[in-house]
Amino acid sequence: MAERQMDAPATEQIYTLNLGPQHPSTHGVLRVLLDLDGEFIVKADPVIGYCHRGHEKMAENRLYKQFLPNTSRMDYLSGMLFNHGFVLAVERLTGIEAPERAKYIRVIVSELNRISSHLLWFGTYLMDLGGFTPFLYAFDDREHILDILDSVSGSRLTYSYCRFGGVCRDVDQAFVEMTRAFLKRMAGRWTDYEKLVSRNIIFINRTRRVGVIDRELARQYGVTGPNLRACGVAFDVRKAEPYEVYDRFDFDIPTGSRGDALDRYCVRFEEMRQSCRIIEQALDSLPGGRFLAPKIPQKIIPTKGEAYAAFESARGLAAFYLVSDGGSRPYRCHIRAPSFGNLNVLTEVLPDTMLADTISILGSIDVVIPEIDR
Amino acid sequence: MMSYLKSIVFGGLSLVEGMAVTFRRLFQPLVTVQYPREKIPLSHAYRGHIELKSFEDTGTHKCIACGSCERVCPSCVIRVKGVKQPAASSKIASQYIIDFSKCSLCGLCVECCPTHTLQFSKEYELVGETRKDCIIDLIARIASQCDKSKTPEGSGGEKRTGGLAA
Amino acid sequence: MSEGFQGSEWLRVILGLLIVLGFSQFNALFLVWLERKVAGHIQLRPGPMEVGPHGLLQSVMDGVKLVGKELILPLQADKRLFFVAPVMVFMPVLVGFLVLPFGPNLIICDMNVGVLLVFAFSTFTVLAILTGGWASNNKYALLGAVRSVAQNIAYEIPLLLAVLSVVIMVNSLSFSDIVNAQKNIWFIFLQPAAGLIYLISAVAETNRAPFDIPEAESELVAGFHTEYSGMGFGLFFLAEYTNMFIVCAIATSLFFGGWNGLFGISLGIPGVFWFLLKTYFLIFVIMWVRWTFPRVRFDQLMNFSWKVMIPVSLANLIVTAVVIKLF
Amino acid sequence: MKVREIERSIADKFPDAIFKRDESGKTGALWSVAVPVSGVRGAAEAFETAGFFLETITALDFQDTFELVYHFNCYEAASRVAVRALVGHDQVPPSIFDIFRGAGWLEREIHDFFGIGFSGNPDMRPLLLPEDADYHPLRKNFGKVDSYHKREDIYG
Repeated sequence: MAERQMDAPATEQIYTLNLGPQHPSTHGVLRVLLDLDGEFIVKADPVIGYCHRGHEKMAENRLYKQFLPNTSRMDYLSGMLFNHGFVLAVERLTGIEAPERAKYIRVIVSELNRISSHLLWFGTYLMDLGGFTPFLYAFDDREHILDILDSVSGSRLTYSYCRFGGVCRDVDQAFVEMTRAFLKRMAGRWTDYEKLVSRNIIFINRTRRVGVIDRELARQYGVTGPNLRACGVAFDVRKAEPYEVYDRFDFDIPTGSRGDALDRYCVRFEEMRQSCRIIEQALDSLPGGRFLAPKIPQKIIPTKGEAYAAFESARGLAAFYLVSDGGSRPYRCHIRAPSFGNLNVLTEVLPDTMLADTISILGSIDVVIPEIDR
Repeated sequence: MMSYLKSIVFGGLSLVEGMAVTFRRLFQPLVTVQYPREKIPLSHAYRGHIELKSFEDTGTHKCIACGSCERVCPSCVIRVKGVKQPAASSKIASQYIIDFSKCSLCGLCVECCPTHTLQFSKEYELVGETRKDCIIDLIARIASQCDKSKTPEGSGGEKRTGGLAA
Repeated sequence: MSEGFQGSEWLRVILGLLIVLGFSQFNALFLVWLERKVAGHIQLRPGPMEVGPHGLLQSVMDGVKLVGKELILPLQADKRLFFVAPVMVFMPVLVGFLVLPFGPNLIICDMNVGVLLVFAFSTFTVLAILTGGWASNNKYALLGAVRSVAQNIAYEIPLLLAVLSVVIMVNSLSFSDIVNAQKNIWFIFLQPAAGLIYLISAVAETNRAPFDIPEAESELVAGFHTEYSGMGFGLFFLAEYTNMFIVCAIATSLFFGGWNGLFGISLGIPGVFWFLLKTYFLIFVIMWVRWTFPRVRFDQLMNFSWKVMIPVSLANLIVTAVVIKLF
Repeated sequence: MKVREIERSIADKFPDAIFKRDESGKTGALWSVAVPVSGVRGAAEAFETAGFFLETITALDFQDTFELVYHFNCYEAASRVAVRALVGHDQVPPSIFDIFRGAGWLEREIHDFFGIGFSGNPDMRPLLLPEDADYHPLRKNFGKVDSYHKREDIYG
């Protein structure tokens, strides 16, 4: 037999496991270098950048509207929200005002997209925990959202639906009916999910007290979104600095208390219901009128200056920071990706957990790598 | 001791509850379709690759080869060339080629077209063996479409098409 | 086998072997198909539909594909152990068939220590998994192998304690004696706790969800068989399903009356059908469980085993012993 | 209101700092304050004690200088503020990695894109670019550049 070569001397207790970039549970191309002592993590070093496409550089060489399709390719699970955010930033930069109807439509489609993103997270998280069936149930529900968004934007994932000063296509009565039917359907689905997952003893044991992020840690790393709210901080951009017409709707910010994976699960779950509430109210009060402001120039040339538009993406506070030099292309476009901080915090959360928990924590944080890598 | 037994019983019950949910599903109708045999109707807003729309008054497209779409395209997908028309003052497109492999289906070209002669096709079953297969000649495409059906498609953007378009 | 073969011991052995091999393969392929169908319908999709009616031949085609695949030996893997492991995992599974009581006359070898034999050999599977995982020279595989050993310790004790409470009721280790003792009432009604513990442990024994921690695909990619390709993987896969049949068949004979009908009512159906019906029903339950629950963490499985299953099965055993002594 | 608090403490620390207020809400920040490079750490400490979190750091490349923009926010309604520091093309700003631990990665990202090193940050490996990258794509001398200005051309 050939001479066996060991990676480390026999006395060495710690070994390195290269988790990813090709691994069933890293959701894309995340790579985590784990130093393990048996099954326990000693050190975790996330390696990112496998999906870096240089969106910020691309923005500098494109017209404002040419950059719009890029935005939905950052966080591809909530493409509509990023479209929306970018449009907000450009509208702030140029002073274009969208008509009322467009604002309502944007809110509805954004919230639908948020639900679809959370549903996908719910499914994949359960798959990370080894439960395959909830994944497909969630996809079944998500399919209905995609059908609705498909019927207005013509696309199922990368929507490019919002436009500066409105949206590219008006919604019709069929859309309203489809959305209402979806809300009705979802109302009946929550109990099933609760029975199948939320109350399941195995699931609870896999998530309770796992991956605790406390308030202070969250603040240090700039953790936002459901992950922050799970620590008990009721911070939501939709409430803190209401954009569009969010201040007209009655909805709650669900919060947790322990900041563990179970809290993050519960917060996201409740957020879906709150989104349903927002959609319902928005449908009830959907005003008529234009869906696109008149006289939007073909080539937008903002004045010199900068704009910063923060919005609540499905994963937390995201923002577009645009600097204009008075030309037709942005001088600088920076994107604040919520998953960036959310993933960064793992370097402190993962040590001393077990490998199985690592997967559970990674899933519960809900990172989308292309958004971090940009 | 009591709480220990209670946790076992409630834990067990939560498992049974979950199993009831999946058992009910066993007898529910399926939600998937067997794709190549069954197809679900496309959304009326579906965005396939772009194509030239033919109008009833001219019987063909109205592309004047202004190049707006070529300029606005973020990915340099479109190449359009036109020839000067002898009678009218405008040009007419003689060549309209798109490289679909680079297209991100944003629809900026459709929106900026001054004569509204661009529309999204309903084609989604696109497959090729080389990158060359992604290059689509829209002039040839509209010519073959006009040949196939003497009645033009009208404003195809709003029409609900089921299944394969071409 | 029936009396006709009594004359030639050799013929009997060879025929039995052929039947066992044939049945175990056919059965495993059928179970793979069944699993995919059950999973499909639970998840509101049809499952395999393309090859044969309702995809019946799908798993045969998959088998053909697996046979045609290259066996890849990882760099610096232990070649001998790497190829021995899949064979090792399949062997103990076949032994089980020797003593299973399919019907009153359908026992290949009615040993008086049949129960002992099956459980002795089933422990062997863990050794095979450990060998395969270690020989792969892959960290995921090694982790899976180590986990499987840890899991083995956790579930084997309650499993055997549960079986013991049946054995002391019958006072025999022979399957046919145990089944005959259930002519009027199945032991699941007399020993519900032991039956439940046996079933839970059996799921763990077959490394199936929610106890599939040695192969935990979302954590360890594929666990101990990460590096196996082609028929190496195929054998592990077939062994898993055959193993599932065996544990369910044992459960049927120990707790669900074997070839006996419910409360002695056999409705004129031959015993072997009763036996298979009950076994496949139990298999269905295990599949149903798999497609419902998330996976437990392995320290939680150990906790569950040491803090719940072992105390309960011990108490059950003591109560059984006392009751039998008194009456 | 934490914003008032922090405004006072920043004004105390940097007596000659000018608060540029934004009434229109265009920049998303209530006010922005320019501090010298050496004052970045002091400002960050003030924000840390006041209970703010670091939303993002980014840099701008001008012909005459780099500019670092720090966006701080706290968990109260509309309280984002920006701290800006001019960093010369050959200057090395101090890291605030030990004040806001999340800044570590953000500084690495800026180092990737602009080649600005941060003194005190122990981990300056490329974050988003390949390990062996020796280029800084968001500098205005890399690749295709649409326009390159002096700072006063835009903010003047």
